[in-house]
Amino acid sequence: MPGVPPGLRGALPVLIALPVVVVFELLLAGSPFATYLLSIMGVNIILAVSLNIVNGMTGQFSIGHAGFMAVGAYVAGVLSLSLKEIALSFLPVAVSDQVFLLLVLLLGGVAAAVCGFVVGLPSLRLRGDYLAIVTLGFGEIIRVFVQNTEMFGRALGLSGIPQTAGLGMVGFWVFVVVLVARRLAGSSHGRSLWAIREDEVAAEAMGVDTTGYKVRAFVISSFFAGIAGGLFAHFVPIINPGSFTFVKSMEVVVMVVMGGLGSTTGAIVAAVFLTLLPEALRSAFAAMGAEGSLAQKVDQIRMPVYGLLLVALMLLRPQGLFGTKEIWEVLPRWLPRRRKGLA
Amino acid sequence: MRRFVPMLLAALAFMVAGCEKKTQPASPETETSKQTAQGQGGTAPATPPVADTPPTPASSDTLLLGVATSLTGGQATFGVSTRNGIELAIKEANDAGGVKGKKLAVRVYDDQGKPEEAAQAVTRLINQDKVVLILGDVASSNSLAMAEKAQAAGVPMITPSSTNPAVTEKGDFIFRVCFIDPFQGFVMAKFARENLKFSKAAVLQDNKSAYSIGLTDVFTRKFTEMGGKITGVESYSQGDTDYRAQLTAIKKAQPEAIYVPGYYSEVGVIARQARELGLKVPLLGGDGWDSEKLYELGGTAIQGSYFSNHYSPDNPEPRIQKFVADYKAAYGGVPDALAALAYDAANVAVDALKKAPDSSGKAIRDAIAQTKGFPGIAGAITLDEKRNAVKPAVVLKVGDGKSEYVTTVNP
Amino acid sequence: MSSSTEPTPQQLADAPLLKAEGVSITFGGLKALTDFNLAIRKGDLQGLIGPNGAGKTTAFNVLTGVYKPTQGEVRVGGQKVNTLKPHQINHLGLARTFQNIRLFRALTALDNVKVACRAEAFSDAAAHGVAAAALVRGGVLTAIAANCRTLVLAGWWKSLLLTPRFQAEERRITEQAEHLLEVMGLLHRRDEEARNLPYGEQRRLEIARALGTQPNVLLLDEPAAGMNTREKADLMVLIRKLRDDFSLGILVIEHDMKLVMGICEKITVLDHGETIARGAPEQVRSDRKVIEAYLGDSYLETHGGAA
Amino acid sequence: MAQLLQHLINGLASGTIYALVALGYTMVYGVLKLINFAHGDVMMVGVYMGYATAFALGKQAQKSLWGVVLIFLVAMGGCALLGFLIERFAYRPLREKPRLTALITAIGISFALSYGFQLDIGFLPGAAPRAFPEIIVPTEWLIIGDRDVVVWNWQVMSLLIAVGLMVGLQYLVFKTRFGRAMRAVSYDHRVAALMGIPTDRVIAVTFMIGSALAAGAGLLYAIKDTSVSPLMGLYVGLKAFVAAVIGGIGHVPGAVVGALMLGLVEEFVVGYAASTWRDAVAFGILIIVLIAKPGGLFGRVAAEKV
Repeated sequence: MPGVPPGLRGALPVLIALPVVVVFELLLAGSPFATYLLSIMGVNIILAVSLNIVNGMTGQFSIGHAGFMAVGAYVAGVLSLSLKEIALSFLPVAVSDQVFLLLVLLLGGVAAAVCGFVVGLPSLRLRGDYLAIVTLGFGEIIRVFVQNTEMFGRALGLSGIPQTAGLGMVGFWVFVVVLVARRLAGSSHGRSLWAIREDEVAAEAMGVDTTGYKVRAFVISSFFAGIAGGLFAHFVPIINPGSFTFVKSMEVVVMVVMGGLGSTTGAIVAAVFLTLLPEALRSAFAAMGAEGSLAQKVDQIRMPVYGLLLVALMLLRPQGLFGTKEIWEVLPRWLPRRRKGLA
Repeated sequence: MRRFVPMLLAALAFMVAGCEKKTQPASPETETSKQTAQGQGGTAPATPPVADTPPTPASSDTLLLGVATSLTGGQATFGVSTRNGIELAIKEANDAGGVKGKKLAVRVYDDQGKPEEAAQAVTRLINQDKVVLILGDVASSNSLAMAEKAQAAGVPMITPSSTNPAVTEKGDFIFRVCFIDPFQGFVMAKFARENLKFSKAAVLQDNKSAYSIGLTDVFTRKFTEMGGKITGVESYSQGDTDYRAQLTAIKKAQPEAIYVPGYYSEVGVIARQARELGLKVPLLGGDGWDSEKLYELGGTAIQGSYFSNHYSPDNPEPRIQKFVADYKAAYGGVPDALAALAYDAANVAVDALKKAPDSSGKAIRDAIAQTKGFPGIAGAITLDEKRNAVKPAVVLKVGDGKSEYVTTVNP
Repeated sequence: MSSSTEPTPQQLADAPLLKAEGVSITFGGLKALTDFNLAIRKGDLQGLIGPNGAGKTTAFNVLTGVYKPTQGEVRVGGQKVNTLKPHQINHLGLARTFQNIRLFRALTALDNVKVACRAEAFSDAAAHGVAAAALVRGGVLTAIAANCRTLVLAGWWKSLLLTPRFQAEERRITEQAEHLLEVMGLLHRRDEEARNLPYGEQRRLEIARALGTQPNVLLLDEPAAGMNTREKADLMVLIRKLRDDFSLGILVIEHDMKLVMGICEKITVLDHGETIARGAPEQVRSDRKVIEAYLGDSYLETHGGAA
Repeated sequence: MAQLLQHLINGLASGTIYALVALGYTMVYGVLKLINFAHGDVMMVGVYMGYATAFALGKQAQKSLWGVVLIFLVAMGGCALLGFLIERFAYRPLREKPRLTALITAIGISFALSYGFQLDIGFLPGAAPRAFPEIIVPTEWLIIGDRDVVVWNWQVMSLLIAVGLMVGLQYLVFKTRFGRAMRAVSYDHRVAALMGIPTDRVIAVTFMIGSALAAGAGLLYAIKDTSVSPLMGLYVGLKAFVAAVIGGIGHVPGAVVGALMLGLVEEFVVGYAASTWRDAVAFGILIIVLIAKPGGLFGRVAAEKV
């Protein structure tokens, strides 16, 4: 961003983005389906981008992201259930609801971040697949815990959470996580993370506190996973353990890898694509003989097809959509190119 | 940073000071409508959006019904039965000339047994496909998710087999054609205590299914109230196939019966393993048992066990026999309770569509609410003011390849 | 960090930048390094030689904290570092290159160096010290506290808010990195991925990266390996230049006698982990033990068996 | 006391099944350093193959010895083929690529198989579980007291088979020429190729063996728990994987020990503590083991050469 006074540069994206999300929200207020789909998409983007900070940038292989999401979702959910009937006297209800939402989201995020820290600690000793399986195990433990806790609604799940998370809020957090990821990547801290991914020993020898950075990567990423969970809990009518299984974690990992490890924009594109894919298949199948007797079976075919598409995509583009690069680095030359490592 | 923290605290204090009860009443309808208003960005006015957005049918000569149920995932087998039941009902309705000269069409979406998918499917059905009415799901948590959306959009919804009371409490557009957990739990407790004269029972519940937990709670409470003793509650998770550990633990307490409020997919195997471990006492269960697969999975082991159900497929009534025959012809195999209930739900819907003056959400809702003594396969359906079906339950005894009717328990 | 052996300013002043006293390390039964002594002061340019498997690289790893010495102590800038982590030792002013090149392969040459020139290296170091120490003590809560503190101290929030100060910092880092690339004659490779650089340039990039951490002592592990005579000649000049321009103490591991003899004022000879000779090049060259150790090795070939 | 004994037996029984599946995981990982997430689903497919064969044979034949042998052969052969195809078309093209990509294809295949078999279209079985025919007529092998403790013939059988296979694998890996090739490949398949080892063939064969093992394990599993369903692979696969990691993935006896351990722990947690916490405990143990020994019980993490 040339020609922008440095003082403003920090705030500029905020100033641009906030009106955009608000406009978005107003435009789509009329069509719940689009709103819902976009919200799910937003949550997936947050998950993918945040997981990318650990898996992509730091090269630590974590597959327990759904666990952190669950923590955020349930903490935030329980909190706003208890705050449901309360409003701020000096604000209109709608606004005060948003204030509370922001509050519980943050709390949920912090709770998830603490868990992230606890899970991050093993990463000081474990490598590769062993770390992976530990994160997976953690995710499952969280699920079992929720399933056995009366407060969390056990198997039935938690319903009646005020549906206060509009597109605006989701969009805002999407924007925040992307901003954080990009600026991290551009900062010396981000470079330290890259360094750890590339060669831990060398990084350590060059004065990078590898253990510290790894843990902090976990903390940040799980914080946003928690936020994603919190948002999820505030526009999906009911959250139950079935939504946070390791299959969910896998979906997020798939997004990250498909986007290209370390590529924030890649993660975003992959998240968007993989969220729309099932709906697209649905439309496609509905289009061909919707009410035929086949149509009843059609919707079942989506998931197997989804699986096969994954295989095909990885075979076609093993390095992910953009490799480790960002989208503008792989776009055609005539577009103004930007140097890697600048936010 | 140093100055930042106190400021934050101050702000918090201010907010806490400013807290107060929300002014408007929290009756389900306004509550949910307000929520959706928020859901759409806190911008829409806090009035029920029911009136101002009447869903219009897909096209003039067909009425489109929406179904969302789990066709894949852990509960797929129940979803498939549900789908078949509905499909059959609609086919028959169309053969009978449809509704007011219009053909009926169903659009079935898979929710993979996940609430968020269910909500997504329903939102799509309502807003993209413009269905006039929604049927589904089996699992209560999914139905709850769907109910929220349907209620908000003012599209009536009938759940065939979600037995959790909370579902219909979501609002006045949500109906159900089956009895609810508390009643079913009570039925089996009563039967075990009074007919079978059991005084010691153990419970083996499916910890992954709210349905199973719900039944367990009621059964244990009622059974102890009636002077029985629960020797212990063990749990498994849907999808397990080895229950020996639980059964070995149960065996120690030497109960006279084991209450297994799970789904047939597990119960059959449980029975086999119980016998294998030398547990000869009968198993007791609920409508989740009902499927001909039960006899295949349970073999001789399951024989002599009892379960409460919505109907008995060998009820001589011609109406029922016809249904069973048609279903066999169409899908091969005796329809299970889920299929029967789905069939009923679909028929109630068709009936309501016939009665309703127009196909607006409100009109159909009122028509459904009128349903009285509707001759369903699974007993006559009368909807009470809570929009739940009030109907008797039957208790069946598992025999060889089929189960005999034992008794009927009225609410 | 280890507050027990906090040296007085006076000591710090006249202590050698890097000092190893009676350092030994054993893997299982094997004695990889026995009673190793070394002192490097500002402006020194020393060599560490010995036949293959003599324990040269092991010595490097002990000095830089990759291995913990089983006996003896290592002092950097007068401070005992036996228990410290490599990055903490690095913060005290000790940098190294690797025998088997260990660049951040997927990063550009510039970023490789920028990783080394960390922002506010010292508050960073301090903060990380706190976190690490807390972790060592094992208290999760203390560790959490330390971590939050680190997030603040290490200025992550600055990078997120993109404060003017942070931008200035980034600019400084970039300039510094570019300067180093220039010194090592790599500026034309600025935006190339490290893995695509030719071998010789990769070695030089490693040196540039090491310099990025603003060290007082630089350890070079076979910097000339795989270079041809011309490149080696240039390298000799370069190393001297670095020593003077950055006022470093340099310790070189090298097989090539000519190079070592050419540039080093003082040479330590290792064989089977034992120090068999130490002194000026000509002393070492004429030392019996050394010749024995090298018998039939490149040394005799290059010097026609002179003894 | 009797109860304890019964739990012990049950635990061992399920442990041995985990072990057989875990062996497959461990072999493939050892050679390819790839977590083959589709392994469990390959097992599931194998079981359905056996199921189909059993029906083709009919009630009598399927119980006869040769019938049983045939069933096992068909299932294992079929899975070997399936494994070969998966390796050839989904993994081999990605061998030189970052390992994560292969992992994703593995997940993709896992989805395709486990969801695909839930369809009730064509030959696909549909979601509902089926009762697996009693191809091995269960008979009490040992009865203590008034059926206080019962040991069944198939429990003994599967234990013997598991141990036998473990010994066999151990021999294969450490005593045979092929085993040497395997180890060479697992150490560094590029160098191995340079040494004239037909890397592709070795990996393919390893995959086929692993898949065949999975099928065998699956059949024993189906005999034990008398049912087969499309999702069985998911649950068993995950548990087996955990077992393999506990034992130190890539380490054959380790996998078996880990699996038996897991089986027993689960059994006793359910039997004596809260059955609802079974999985949590299983994973808790996994985590504790890994934090205590980052390479699993028997595996060791290769120290990086600096």
